[in-house]
Amino acid sequence: MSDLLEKLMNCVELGKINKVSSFPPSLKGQDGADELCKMALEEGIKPQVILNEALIPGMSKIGEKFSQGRAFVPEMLISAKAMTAAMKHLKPFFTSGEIKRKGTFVIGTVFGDLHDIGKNIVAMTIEGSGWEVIDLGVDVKPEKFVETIEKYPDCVVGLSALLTTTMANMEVIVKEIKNKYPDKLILVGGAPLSQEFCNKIGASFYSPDPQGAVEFLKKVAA
Amino acid sequence: MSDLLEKLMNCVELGKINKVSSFPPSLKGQDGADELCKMALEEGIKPQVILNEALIPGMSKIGEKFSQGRAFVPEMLISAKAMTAAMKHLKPFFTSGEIKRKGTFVIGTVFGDLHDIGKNIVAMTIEGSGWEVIDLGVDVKPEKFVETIEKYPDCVVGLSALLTTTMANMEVIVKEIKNKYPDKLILVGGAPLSQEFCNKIGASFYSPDPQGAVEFLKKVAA
Amino acid sequence: MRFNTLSIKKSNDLIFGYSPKPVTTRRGLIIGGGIVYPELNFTLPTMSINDSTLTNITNQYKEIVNGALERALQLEAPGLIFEFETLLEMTQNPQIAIGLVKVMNDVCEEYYVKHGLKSEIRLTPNDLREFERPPKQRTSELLDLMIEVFEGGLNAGGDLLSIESTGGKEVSDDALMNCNIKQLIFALSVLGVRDMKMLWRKMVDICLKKGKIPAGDTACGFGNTAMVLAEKKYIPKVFAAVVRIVTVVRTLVCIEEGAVGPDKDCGYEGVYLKAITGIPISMEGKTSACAHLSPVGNIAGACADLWSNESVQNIKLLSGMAPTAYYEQLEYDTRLMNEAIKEGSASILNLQRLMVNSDIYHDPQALVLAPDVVIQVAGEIVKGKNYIDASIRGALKGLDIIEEAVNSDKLKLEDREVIWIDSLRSEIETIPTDESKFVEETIAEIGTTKFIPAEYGL
Amino acid sequence: MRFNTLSIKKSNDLIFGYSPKPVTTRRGLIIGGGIVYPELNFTLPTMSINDSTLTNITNQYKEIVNGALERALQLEAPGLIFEFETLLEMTQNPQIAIGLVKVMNDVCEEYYVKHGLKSEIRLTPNDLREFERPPKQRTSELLDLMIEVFEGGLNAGGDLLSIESTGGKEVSDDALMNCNIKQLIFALSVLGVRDMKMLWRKMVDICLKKGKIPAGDTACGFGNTAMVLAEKKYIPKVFAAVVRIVTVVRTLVCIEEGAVGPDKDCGYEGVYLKAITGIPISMEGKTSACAHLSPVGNIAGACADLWSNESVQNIKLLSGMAPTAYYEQLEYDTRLMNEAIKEGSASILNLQRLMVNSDIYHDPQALVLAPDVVIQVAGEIVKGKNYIDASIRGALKGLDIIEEAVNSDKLKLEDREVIWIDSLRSEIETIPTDESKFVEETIAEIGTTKFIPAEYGL
Ligand code: B12
Ligand code: B12
Repeated sequence: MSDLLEKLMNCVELGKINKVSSFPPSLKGQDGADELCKMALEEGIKPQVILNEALIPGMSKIGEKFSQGRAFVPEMLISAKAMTAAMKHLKPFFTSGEIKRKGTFVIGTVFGDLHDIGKNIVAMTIEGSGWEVIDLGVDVKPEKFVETIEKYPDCVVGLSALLTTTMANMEVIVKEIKNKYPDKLILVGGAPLSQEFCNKIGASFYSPDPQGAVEFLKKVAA
Repeated sequence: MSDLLEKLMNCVELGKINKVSSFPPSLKGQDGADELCKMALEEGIKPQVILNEALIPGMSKIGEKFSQGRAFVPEMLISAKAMTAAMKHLKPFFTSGEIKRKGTFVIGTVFGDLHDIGKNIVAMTIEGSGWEVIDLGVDVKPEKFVETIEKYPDCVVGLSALLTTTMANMEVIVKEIKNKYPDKLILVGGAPLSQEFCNKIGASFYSPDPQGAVEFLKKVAA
Repeated sequence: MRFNTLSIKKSNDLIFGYSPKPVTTRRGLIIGGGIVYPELNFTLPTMSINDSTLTNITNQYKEIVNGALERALQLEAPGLIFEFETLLEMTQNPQIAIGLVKVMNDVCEEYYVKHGLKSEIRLTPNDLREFERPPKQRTSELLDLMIEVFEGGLNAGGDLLSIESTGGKEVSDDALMNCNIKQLIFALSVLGVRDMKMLWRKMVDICLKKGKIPAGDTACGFGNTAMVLAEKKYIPKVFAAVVRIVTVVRTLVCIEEGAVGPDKDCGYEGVYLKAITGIPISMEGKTSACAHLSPVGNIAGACADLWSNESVQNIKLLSGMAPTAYYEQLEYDTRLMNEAIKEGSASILNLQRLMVNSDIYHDPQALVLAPDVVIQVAGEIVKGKNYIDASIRGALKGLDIIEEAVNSDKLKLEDREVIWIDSLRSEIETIPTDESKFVEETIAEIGTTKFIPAEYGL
Repeated sequence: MRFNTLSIKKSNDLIFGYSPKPVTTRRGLIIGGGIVYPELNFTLPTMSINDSTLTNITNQYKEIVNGALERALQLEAPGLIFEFETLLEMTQNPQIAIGLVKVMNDVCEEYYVKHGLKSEIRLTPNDLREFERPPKQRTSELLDLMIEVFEGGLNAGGDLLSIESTGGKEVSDDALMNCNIKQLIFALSVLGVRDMKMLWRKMVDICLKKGKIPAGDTACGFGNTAMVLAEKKYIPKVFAAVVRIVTVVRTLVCIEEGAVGPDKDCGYEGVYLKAITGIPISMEGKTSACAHLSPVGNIAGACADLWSNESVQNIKLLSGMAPTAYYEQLEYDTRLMNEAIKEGSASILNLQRLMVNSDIYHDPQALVLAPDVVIQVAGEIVKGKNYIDASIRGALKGLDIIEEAVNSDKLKLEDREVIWIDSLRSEIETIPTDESKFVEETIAEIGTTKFIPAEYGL
């Protein structure tokens, strides 16, 4: 790997956004993801290569550390910010179609439920793994999901619920989606769920953690 | 009510089997269920009347006390013995068809399960309420239930299970019975069960205690 | 700030079972008067709440109360509290919540009349306002529904009124995930405090009118969220410990407005409130492992007047329904404390010392619940010239104590935890104690899309 | 009877955490050596056991052990025991039981190697023989399956071997329902004792050959059945208390045959065994409310070396899986005891006194677990010239103590309970201490359709 890409990957992993950002102290004054990404493009490295070999690996490193309990959420958030700073430079190439994301993931907390911390972590992790993420927020009605799927027909859907009473709402949403899109892949998660419940409501996949969802999506994209 | 029938009822409730039995101390030396039932018949009281107005009410009194936590099982058992002593005299009338039980109740603990204390209490309580009880014991396979139903086509069936793993066997038994006898009434009970589980396996009725089963059977017989 | 001295000045007086200002309920439970009572919490198993399930739901709540009271009778218990925390649909449809209070209170009354067994219902409607984003804390129509439940529920037999109010949560959620202590303090000691004043004034009024007990609030959505995230290793424990201290200042406001306790479970700021104001409190510890794991299983009981399980679904365990089993566990926990109380203060302090030492140096979140730490930190809090200052003082004092414990090798923390002590301290030191300045700074940072200043009187 | 004096002579020496003969496990847990460890018990949720569910089952057991060990690590726990009590199908198909032991032990080993966290598996195959009625205790082929599980399970990583053996249960079941104390004593101190001798000789041999620990038995099917029936008010508590004492004599036999402890949970005779023989014991109390309610929530812990939850299904609670939550509760319970141990014997006795006083006068079943009562009653038991005599002496002494407590108004019992004291006493006094005479009398009473004398060497 080019030295530049390796540095860029490190910046994403460690959350070094740009030259002026003070975090992490060890990289103070050095170039950040922002500058390094720009340079990489200027050196003629293909945007797709930058994405696949620096940005995604950087996020997946921090994601792995996180899932092993060796990194905190704020560290992951700052990595995500560094990645965003780099992505800014890649934006034109997404628009032109020169590079592509792995797919689109639509996620939301089901209606009646306001818990979104877990959902946000899942969204962030999946985004970091190279997917476009459409976050519908909390208290999301079935219609909203269906509308969004209309816009992104190839998307994979994720539902989150934290209450034993709103788990039941997942079933409603799965039904309404499957009504229109019988083959739609629907991931479900949230503390009170179980594999059994996932089977019962006819969802496609259950994972107790974001890492499981990422693994599943890897297979889908492959 | 005649004085005699009232005395007989008391003997059943208090567990006074016969003249020589020493329990309860307060009735020492007096006539018991055995003697009083014989006398009642000799006085020309109809067997059906003896059954309905002395024996069953006696048992149901102790049963009620028991279900309110005011009588112990051994007291109920001794009442059952007193009732049996009286029933001995009524036997010929059952054979001749002059009197009838309310129905036949077939009960057993499902295969894989040896817990029978609860089942025995249920059997005893239902017997005391005027039903003929066929107790198939523990670890009972589906075939055994089906065979028994063949013999007693009008029976109501009761299943007991105490293990979370043998609860599942109830479903098998219910299925096999309903296969041949789609309308068969099947009661289920046992500590780990719930109304929800009863619904799920398609049983007819769930009760957490013997009293509930007796109430249900009352309606069935009416 | 109304309180500027401590009601309990020595840590030896900060004990379980006794509070300087006991509260007597309608059926005669004296909370904080020398007996620790169980407070049983419960919720529905997986199911929907709608017309077709309402009978089932009603039966479940009835059975839960029945099951616990029957067991209480068998265990010869002195009494207990049921906390009824409404679920969303119950507050949205006040008649449901009110109907359930009535059903449960009827059972309580029956056991009281028949057997002299004393029990009460703590009514805790959920705070609906957070359903709108940004929330309209003052102008939302959802507030009317909540008030309907307060009033109707108390009429129907609730005796204690509580809530886990959520003013400021729209800011704190992100602050927690980013471990942004400045925004967290803003959420709690500016937005939270202002919302508490408005809401609790109303709640206290309603209670006074009806002769009911305005019990107290808890910053569950802040403090316990932080704790659960720390248990999952998502955020540093050091941060969660500081958050816990900052919740104190916010929740104190309900007492300033007239709440008299027992303060609610689902948070651990109660022990600070007890030290500062003298009201009795409900705490939860090991026996709330049904609801969440925690690093404060024993130490949380050190100063409890009620002892709670936070929440358990109405599902079957091998022994019977889970709420009955958990009631039994709470009863035995409190029996142990009550035996110590019978023996007198030396015995109370003996048992308390074991509870404290059990957890104190396993986690900074436990450390800040130790009675002598509480007295020190609370002493700093009451010196605050306003709520922000109080939060800053408490947080800094807490950090000092944590640092000292680390330096003296009593508290072992990973390096990636330790570095947060300094960085939190330096962040906190930049907070202006002047409210309008703090507001201005924060709005400059996060804008006003997340929260509506006017809804907090800003 | 091998034991005719007490190993622990003073009630002050009968305490939690210490036993005269500690047991050291392979990974270095010293049970009875100054730390009380949790013993986590667990079972499957509602499901069938067959080929199609085997992967699922394996995963569940793996996750249970993983979940508890992960939490133990977070709580900085000194160690724990997992009791794996096989379900019917697992013993009928030894490969299933053995496979599950291996899977679980692998996880234990991983945490031991990676983190130094010590845990062990207590293997408790269920007694299959009761599946035949009348059971063929000695000649049944089911015994071979059990032995296969003993041997294979120990090879696969089990370190402690236990069982809840059921010799005599075919007689005791009816005896319990009829409250027939003579038949109950026959079931336990004739049939039970004889079966224990035969079975435990085999089990001890297997353990010695493999360098494993023959831990102990428990009369759950007798004592806890009586307790559960008494909790439901089906039989008198006084009767259940006496049954508990009689179970001591039966279970003692496993130690005579070479079992060294920790004796099993699921019964409470352990505390007597500890007093008589000095082995460490596992006890269960309030934190086994998931498995059954009980009148001995705190007092059961007074002399525990392991502290168990008896059993909980692997179902979801709000916090996570129930076994993890229960592990956490056990951990905090034992932390409290271990803090007292760190402070020394005065502190142990202080905490023990609270545990004892909490329950002692609420129920005769609690009374007979109080350390000083245990010393008195155990002292009578060891005077017995044979097992029957020992049972009679113990039972009568227990009745005297119960009566005294009633007369002195400390123990309040309903009249319908009190009358059983006299009637049990007079029944017991008619029992011949000569075994053959007792056998003859009992066979005359109940015949030999229920049990086969030859299967007990009679
Ligand atoms: C934080 C919290 C809140 C906060 C929510 C803040 C927020 N913005 O989310 C506040 C205070 C607002 C709140 C409110 C309420 N809460 Co709340 N809350 C919690 C708490 C303490 C932590 C939840 C959490 O964030 N966990 C951390 C995250 C990271 O974990 P997670 O959500 O499980 O997500 C992970 C996985 O599940 C998975 N995942 C999640 N979603 C998805 C989706 C997919 C597709 C995949 C693959 C994976 C996945 O990945 C995530 C990362 O690892 C829990 C307690 C607990 N033990 O969990 C109670 C809890 C969930 N709440 C509870 C209750 C009752 C409520 C209220 C009803 C209280 C009330 N009466 O007002 C309200 C409900 C409001 C509503 N209608 O939603 C109960 C639920 C009980 C029940 N019956 O189900 C709990 C269990 C507390 C308790 N012990 O009683 N709560
Ligand atoms: C006594 C007992 C035994 C005795 C049984 C003696 C006997 N002859 O029945 C013995 C020792 C043999 C035993 C063995 C086992 N047991 Co067991 N046992 C118990 C215990 C302590 C009490 C059960 C009891 O009798 N209760 C009293 C009766 C009166 O109540 P009941 O059965 O619930 O019945 C009432 C109602 O349910 C209802 N009812 C019952 N049946 C029916 C039917 C109908 C139609 C109706 C309407 C109503 C109804 O009315 C009854 C009267 O009110 C329970 C603990 C507990 N908490 O319940 C464990 C328990 C049930 N056993 C358990 C286990 C694990 C076992 C074993 C597998 C242990 C082992 N590893 O060897 C074996 C299984 C053997 C087998 N395959 O069956 C577990 C079950 C766990 C699980 N996964 O489900 C329990 C819960 C213990 C525990 N806490 O772990 N056990």
